[in-house]
Amino acid sequence: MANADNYEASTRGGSADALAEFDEHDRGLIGRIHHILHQTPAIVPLIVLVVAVVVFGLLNPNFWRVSTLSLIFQQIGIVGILGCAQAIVILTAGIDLSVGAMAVLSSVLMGQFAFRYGIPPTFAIVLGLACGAAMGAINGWLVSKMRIPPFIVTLGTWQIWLATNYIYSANETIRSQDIEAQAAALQFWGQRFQLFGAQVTYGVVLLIVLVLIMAYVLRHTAWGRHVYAVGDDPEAAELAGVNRNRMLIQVYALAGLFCALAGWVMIGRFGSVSPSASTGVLGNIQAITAVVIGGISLFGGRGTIIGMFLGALIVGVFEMGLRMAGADAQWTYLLIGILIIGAVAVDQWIRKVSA
Amino acid sequence: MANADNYEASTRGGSADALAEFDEHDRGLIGRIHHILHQTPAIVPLIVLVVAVVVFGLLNPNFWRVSTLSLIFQQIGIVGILGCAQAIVILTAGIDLSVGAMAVLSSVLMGQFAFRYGIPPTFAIVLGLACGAAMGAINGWLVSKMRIPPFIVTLGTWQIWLATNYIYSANETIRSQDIEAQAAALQFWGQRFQLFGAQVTYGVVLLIVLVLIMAYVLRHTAWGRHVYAVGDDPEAAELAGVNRNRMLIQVYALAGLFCALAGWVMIGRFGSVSPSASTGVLGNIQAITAVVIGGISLFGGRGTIIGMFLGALIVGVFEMGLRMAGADAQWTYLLIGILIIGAVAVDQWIRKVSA
Amino acid sequence: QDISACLITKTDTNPFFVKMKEGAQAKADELGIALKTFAGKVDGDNETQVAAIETCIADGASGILITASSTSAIVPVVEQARDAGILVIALDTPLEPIDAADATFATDNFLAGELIGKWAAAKLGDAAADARIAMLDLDISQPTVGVLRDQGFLQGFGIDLGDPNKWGDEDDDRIVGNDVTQGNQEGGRRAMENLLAQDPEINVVYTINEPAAAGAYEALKAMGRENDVLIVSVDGGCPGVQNIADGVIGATSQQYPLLMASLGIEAIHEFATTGEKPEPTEGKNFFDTGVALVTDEPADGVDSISVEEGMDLCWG
Amino acid sequence: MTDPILQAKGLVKRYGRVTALDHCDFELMPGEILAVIGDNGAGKSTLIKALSGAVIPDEGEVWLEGKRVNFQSPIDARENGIETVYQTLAMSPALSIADNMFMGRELRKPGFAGKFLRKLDRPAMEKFARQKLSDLGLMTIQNINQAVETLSGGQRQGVAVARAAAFGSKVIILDEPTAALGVKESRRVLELIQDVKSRGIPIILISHNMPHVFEVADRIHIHRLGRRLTVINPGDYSMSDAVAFMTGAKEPEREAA
Amino acid sequence: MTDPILQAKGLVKRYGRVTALDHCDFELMPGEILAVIGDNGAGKSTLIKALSGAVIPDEGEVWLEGKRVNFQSPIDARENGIETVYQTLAMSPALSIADNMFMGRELRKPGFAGKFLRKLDRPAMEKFARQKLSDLGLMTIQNINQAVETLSGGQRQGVAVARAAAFGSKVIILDEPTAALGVKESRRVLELIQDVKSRGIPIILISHNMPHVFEVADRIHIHRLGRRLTVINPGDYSMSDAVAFMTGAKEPEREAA
Ligand SMILES: Nc1ncnc2c1ncn2[C@@H]1O[C@H](COP(=O)(O)OP(=O)(O)OP(=O)(O)O)[C@@H](O)[C@H]1O
Ligand SMILES: Nc1ncnc2c1ncn2[C@@H]1O[C@H](COP(=O)(O)OP(=O)(O)OP(=O)(O)O)[C@@H](O)[C@H]1O
Ligand SMILES: [Mg+2]
Ligand SMILES: [Mg+2]
Repeated sequence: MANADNYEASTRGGSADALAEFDEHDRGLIGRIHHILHQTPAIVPLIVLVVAVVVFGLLNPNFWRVSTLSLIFQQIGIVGILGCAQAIVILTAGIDLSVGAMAVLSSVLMGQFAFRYGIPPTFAIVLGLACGAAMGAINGWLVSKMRIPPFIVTLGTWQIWLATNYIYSANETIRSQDIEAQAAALQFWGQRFQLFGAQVTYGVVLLIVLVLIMAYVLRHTAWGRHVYAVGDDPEAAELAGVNRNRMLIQVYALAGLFCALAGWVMIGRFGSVSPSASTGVLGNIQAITAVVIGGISLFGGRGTIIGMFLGALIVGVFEMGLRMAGADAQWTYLLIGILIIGAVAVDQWIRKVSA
Repeated sequence: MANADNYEASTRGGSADALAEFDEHDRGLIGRIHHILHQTPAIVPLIVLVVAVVVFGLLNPNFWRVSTLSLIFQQIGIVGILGCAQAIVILTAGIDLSVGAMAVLSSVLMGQFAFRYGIPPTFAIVLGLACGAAMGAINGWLVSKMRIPPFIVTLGTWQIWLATNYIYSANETIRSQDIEAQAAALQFWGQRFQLFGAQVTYGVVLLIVLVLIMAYVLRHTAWGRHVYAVGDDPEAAELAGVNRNRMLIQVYALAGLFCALAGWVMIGRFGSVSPSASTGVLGNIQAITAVVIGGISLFGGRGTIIGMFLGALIVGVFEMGLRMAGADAQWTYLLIGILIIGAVAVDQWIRKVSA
Repeated sequence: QDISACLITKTDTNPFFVKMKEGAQAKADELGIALKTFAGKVDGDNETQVAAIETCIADGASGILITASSTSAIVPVVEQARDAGILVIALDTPLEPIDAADATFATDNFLAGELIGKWAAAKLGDAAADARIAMLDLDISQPTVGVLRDQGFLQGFGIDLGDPNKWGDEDDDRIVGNDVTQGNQEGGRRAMENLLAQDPEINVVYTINEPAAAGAYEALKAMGRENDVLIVSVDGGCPGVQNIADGVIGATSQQYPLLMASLGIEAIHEFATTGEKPEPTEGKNFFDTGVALVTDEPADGVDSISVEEGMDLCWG
Repeated sequence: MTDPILQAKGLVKRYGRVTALDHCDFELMPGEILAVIGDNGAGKSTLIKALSGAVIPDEGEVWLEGKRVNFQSPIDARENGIETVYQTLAMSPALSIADNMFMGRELRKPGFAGKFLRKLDRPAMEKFARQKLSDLGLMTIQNINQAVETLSGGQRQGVAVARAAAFGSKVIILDEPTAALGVKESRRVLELIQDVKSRGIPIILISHNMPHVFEVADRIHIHRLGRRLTVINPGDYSMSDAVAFMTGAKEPEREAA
Repeated sequence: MTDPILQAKGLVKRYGRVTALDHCDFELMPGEILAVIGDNGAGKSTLIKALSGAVIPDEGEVWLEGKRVNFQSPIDARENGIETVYQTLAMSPALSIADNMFMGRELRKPGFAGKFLRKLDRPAMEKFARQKLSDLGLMTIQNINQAVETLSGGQRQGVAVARAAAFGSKVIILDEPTAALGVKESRRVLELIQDVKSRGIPIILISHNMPHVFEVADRIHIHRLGRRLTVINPGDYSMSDAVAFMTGAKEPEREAA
C-alpha cells in the first residue's frame, strides 16, 4: 500500500478541486433557436401544430373561426383522455391495447347501472369509475405479478372487455332523450358554456385540467419520477428501491380510471350510451398514435404528457383541416398517413440538427 | 511498475489455467423436464398446442378429423406468412403495422395488372411481388435513414397503402370465375393435393417451407445474426460493425415481399381479388399476436420464427375449436382473450420455475 | 335426426344482426335445430366469414344462413358448401351472382335507400333543387350494403349516380360531401361535425343507419340546427323508430331481420326433412322480406307507414 | 469473538448449465471492512446479490444479526438496512443525477406544497447531490441535471457510490466501486470507505485492485469457483499470496473456513 | 521524426450545455503505445469516439496516414483498419460469445453449405473464441454459447478485448480495457498489448491504472477538461507528476503541445 500513496497522494492541490468551467460559445441566432428547441423538445410538435393551423387556414379561411377550433378540441376530447391513460402506461415501457374497450364498457356499465338497476345516477357513475379502475388493476396485476408482457395482457383483456360489453349490454343503446330525462348527470361533460364567442364543453375543460395535473404529477412528484424509472430500466429501478410491481398496478389502475372517465365524457358527447362505439375498437390505436406523435418513446421512460396532448391536437387539426380543404374520406385517410410521417420527420430533423 | 510485478506475477501456475468445472448435479425427473423446457423454450407453446388439440377434440370429436386439422392450417396460412414478415421486423425491435395493407394492396395490384392492363399473369405476379418489396423498402428507408420510429412510419404507410388500395381499385372485386378463366396463375396457391386423406393446399406447403427457410436463415447465417444484433442493441451492433441502416432496409423490404406473397396466397384462398379484405385492417394485429404468443420480444433481439408459427397455430386451433364447440362469436372472442393470456401465463410460469 | 344450422352475420355488434340472431335462435329452438352463430370481426370482414363456412362444412351442418360482407368474394366457399350438400341461404344481402346461393331472403337495400331519397325530395318540394346534402356512409372500404343504400338514396332524390357501384363519384353540387361513420353514434357525430364545418348550410342528412343518425343529431343540436335539418336513415330498429317519434329522424326505411332469420331457419328445416329448397318471390330472383318507409309526416307519392305501425313491426 | 452481523451458509445458485455459487459460506463481522476478491466470474457479484435480495439462491440460508432472513427483493434488504452499489450501477439512464441519487427516498418541499401536492424539493436535492459528488472529487460534472446516460463511465460510477454512502445504514456493499474511476476519484472513495467504517458501519468491498484491498481491508474473503476458498488477514499474507490463492496458482493450508 | 499515423487537430464536441472536447489535438506515431490518461469526464472516451467515427465532431479534422478522413460511422473507421474496444463494450447482450466476437466478420462453412447456403461455421468460431479467451486467462467461462448478458462484468470485458486484438489491423484503440478485469486477466491484457505492438501495430490505451500505463506506454497523452494538456515521456516524469498534471494539482511547463 506504500507504493500506492506515492502517486495517489498527488491528487490534491492546484485546480484539482475546482468545478470545471467552459466559456459559453457564441451560437448566433439560428444556433440559439436550435439550442432552445433541443432543450425543450416539446416545442417541436407545437411548431408543427402552428404551421398546420396556418396552412389549413390559408386553404379555407373558415378554419380559423373560433368555432372550428373549439370543435377540434371537442373532437379530440376522448382520445386525449385515453391518451393520458396510454401515456402513463407507455412511460412504464408497457402498452395498453384495452383503453378503448375499458372506456366503452365503463360507459355501458354506468348507463346500465342507472337504467337496468335503477341506481341513482351519481352513484352509478362512481361505480362505473370504480369498475374502470378495477379493470385497469387487473391488467396491472397480470403485467406485474404474472410477468406477462403488457401487449399480451391487454390484447387479451381488450377482447375480454369488448366481448363482455356486447354480451352484457345485449347491444342495446340507451337513447339520448331517455338519459336526459332520467339521468342527466351522465351527460354532465357534454354541457357547454360560451368563451370568446365559441362553445366550450365541460369535457374539453376536463381534458385540459387532466393534462396539466398529470404533467405536474409526472414532473414534480416522487411517484411521477418512479413511473419514468420503471420504464427506463425496470431492473435498475428495482435495485434502486422502487417497488416495480406496486408501481405497475397503480399505473394500470389509474389508466383504467382515466378510461372510465373517458367513457363518462363519451356519454356527454354522444348523448347516448352505445356499446358499439368505435372507440372500443379504434380507441387504442388512436391513443397510441397521439402518444407516439407527441414524442413519447414506446420503449418507455422518455417523453411528456404535454407532448401527447399536442400529438392528439395535431391529428385532430389534420383531420378537420383536410376535410375542410375538401379532401374526400379516402383521400383524407391517405393524406393523414402522409402527414403523420411528415410531422414526425420534421421533428426528427430539427432535433438532429440542433443536437 | 516494479511494484506491480511483485504480486501480479503470481497469477501463473497451479490450477490457474485450468478450465473451471463443476459436477453436474442430480436433478430428478421433474428437474430434468424443467431443464429441457428451459433449454428449448420453443417446446412450451408446443405443449400448450397439444393440450388445446386434445381438449377441443374431447369437446367435439369432429375436431380430430384430419380434414379439420388441415383446415386449420389453411386458415392460418395468410396470418402465418404475414407473421414471418412481422417476426423479422420485430426482431429488429421494430414493428410493422402495414403488413396487412401491403398484402391486400399487392393482391389488388396483381389482379389489376392482369385484368386492367392485360399483363400476362405470371408477369403481373412478379410485378406485384416487386411492388410489395418496394413498399417494404420505403418503410425501411423511413425507419433507418429518416430515423422515424417504426410505429409511426408503418402507422402512416398502413393508412397510405390502404387508402391507395381503395382508391386505385375503385373498390371493385375481381370475381373468382373471371380469374379462373383468364389468369389461373393468380390462384396457384389455392390448388390442393391429397395427403393422408386430407386436402392440403399449396399455400400451406408454402407457409411451412417459408418458416423453415427463415428459421435456417435467422439461426445459421451471418445476416440472421445481424438481425438479432440490430434488435438487441442497435448502438452496440453499429459500433461492432453491423451496417444498421442497410440491415433495416433489407429487413423491411423482405417483410414487404413476404406480404406480397401473402397477398398472392390470399387470391388462391379466397378465389377473388377483393380490396376490402379485412386482412388490410386486421392483418397487422393478427400477425403481431402470433409473433408475441410465439415468444418473440417486442423489444427486439429475442425469439424464434418457429415460435411465431406455433403462436399462429395456437390462435388458429383456439378459434376453430371454440367455433366447433359451439361458442358464439362474442363468447369466442372472450374465451380467446382468456386463452391468450392463459397460454402465455403457463409459458411464463414454466420458464420461471425452471430458470 | 339431428339437424344443425349455421348463421353467419357481418358483425355481431350491430343491433340489426343481434336481432337477426335472436330470431334465428327462437325459431331453431322451436324446431329443435342446433344453431351455431358466427360473425365477422369488422364490417366488410370476408376472411372470418370464409373461415366460418369452412367450419360449418367441417362440422357437417345441414344449412347455412349468411349475410355476406363481400357479396362476390364469398362465392367460391359458398360453392364448396353447396357441393358438400349444404343448403346456403343469403340473408339481407344477395350474393353476386344472386344464384350463387340456393335462395336469398333479403331486403332490397337499394330500394330502402330509394324510399328515403324520394321522401326527402318530396318533403323539400321545390327547395330540393338547391338542397345541401350530407352523406354519412359506413366505411371507407365501401361495403356493398353501404353503397346500395347510398346510391338508392341519391337515385330516389333525383341525383345522377355516376358509377352505381361506388359512392363519392357523383358530381352534383348539392352533395356537400361524404364521410364515414362506422355505423355508430360516435362516427355519426364526428362525420356530421366535419361536414358542417365544410358547409354550415346543410339541410338534408342521409345516414347509413339509425345510430349514425342519432350521432348526427347530437352534432346538429350542438350547433342549434337540429330543427331545420332533415335526417333520413335505414334500418327500422325500435330505438330508431322511437327517434322518429321524438323528431330526431325524419324517416327511416324499416327492414325485418327477425323475419328473414326465422324464415331461413324454417327453410333449412324443410330442406333437411324433405329435401325441398325455398322458392323466390314471384317476379323477383329473391324472396323479398319487404321494406317499409316509417314516418309521421307522409309525403305525396311515397308509400309509408306510421310510427305506431313501425313500433309494432320493429325488431325489438 | 462476536457474532457475525451478516452471515450466509451453503448458498447455491445455478443458471442453467452454469454454476455461479457452489455451497458458498460467508461472514461479515460488525464494524469491519471485509474485502471479497476473486477471479472474473468467480461468483462474487452473485454472492452479494444473494445477500442483498437481488438474486434468490437455489439453496442456502442468509442470517442478519442472528436472525434468518429471506429477502425477496432488494427493497426488503434495503428496509433491513443493507445498502448496495451493484456492478451494473442500477441507475435509470434517462433520469437526472439528482433523480437517481434520491430514487425511492425523494425529498419533498416543506409546507403545503410538499405535504398535500407532494411536490419534490428539487433545489435541495440538487444541492445535496452536487455536494456529495464534490466530496468524491467529481469536479467535471458540469450540469447536475444531466441525464445519467450522458455521463462518462467513471462519473456514472461516482454517482452510484455517492448514493450508497450518503444513505449509509446497517451494512454497505460495494461491488467494484472504483473500477471506472480515475486516480483522484478512487482515492476519495477509499477515504469515504474509511469514513463510513469510522461511523461503525461494516462494509463489504469487492475489488480487483490489490493495493487498495490491502490498504483498507480488515479481512479478505478469497472467492474461487463459486465458493469461499479461505479468509485471510492482510497482515499475515502478502499480495502475492492472495493473488496466488485466488487464481489457483497456490492452495492455502486447510483451515476452518 | 516520422509523421503521425493518426492525427487530430482542433476537435470540438459539445453536448447541449456540456463541452466534452474543447479544441483538442492528438497524435499517434507508427508502432507506438500511446497512453491517454485524465480525470473522469475529461473527454477521453469522446476523443477516441471522434477518432473512430462513433461520434462526429462539431469542428476539427482527423488525418490518417497523412490523408484527411471523415468517418461517418465506426464501420468506416474499421474499413480503414481502426479497431476499437469501447468503454461500453458494444456487445449484443442476447447473443452468444462467439456471435459477438465474430459480429460483422463471420466465418462460413467451407464448400457448398457456406458458399450457397451461406451457413455459418459455428464449431470453428466457437473453437477460435474459446482459444482467445483462454489466451486472456478467462478460464471461468463454462459455456462458450452463453449469452453475453449472463457473463460477469469482467468476463464481458475480456470478450471485447479478445475481439479487438484478434482482428488486429492498422490501429487498435482500447478504452479502459482492464477496468473490470481481475489481476490475472489484466496481466494477460498487458502481455497482449505488448504482443500486438511487436507485430508493429500502434495502440491507443486509455487507463486509470498508473502502474500499468507507466509499464507499457511509449508516450503519455494527458487529457484535461476536454483538451490535451501535454504529452510526456514516462521515462522523464514520475507517476506522481503525471497524476498531478491530470488532476490539475500541478501545471506542466508550456511546451510545444
Ligand atoms: N443471469 C445469468 N445467467 C447465466 N449465467 C450467469 C448469470 N449471471 C452470472 N452468471 C455466471 O455466473 C458466474 C459468476 O458470475 P458473477 O457475476 O458472480 O462473477 P464475478 O465474480 O462477479 O466476476 P467479475 O469480477 O467479473 O464481476 C459467471 O460464470 C457468469 O457467467
Ligand atoms: N451523449 C452525451 N450527452 C451529453 N453529455 C455527454 C455525452 N457523452 C459524454 N458527455 C459528457 O462529456 C464529458 C466527457 O465524457 P467522456 O465520456 O469523454 O469522459 P471520459 O474522459 O471518458 O471519462 P471516464 O474516465 O469516466 O470514462 C462528460 O462530462 C460527460 O458528461
Ligand atoms: Mg462481478
Ligand atoms: Mg471514458
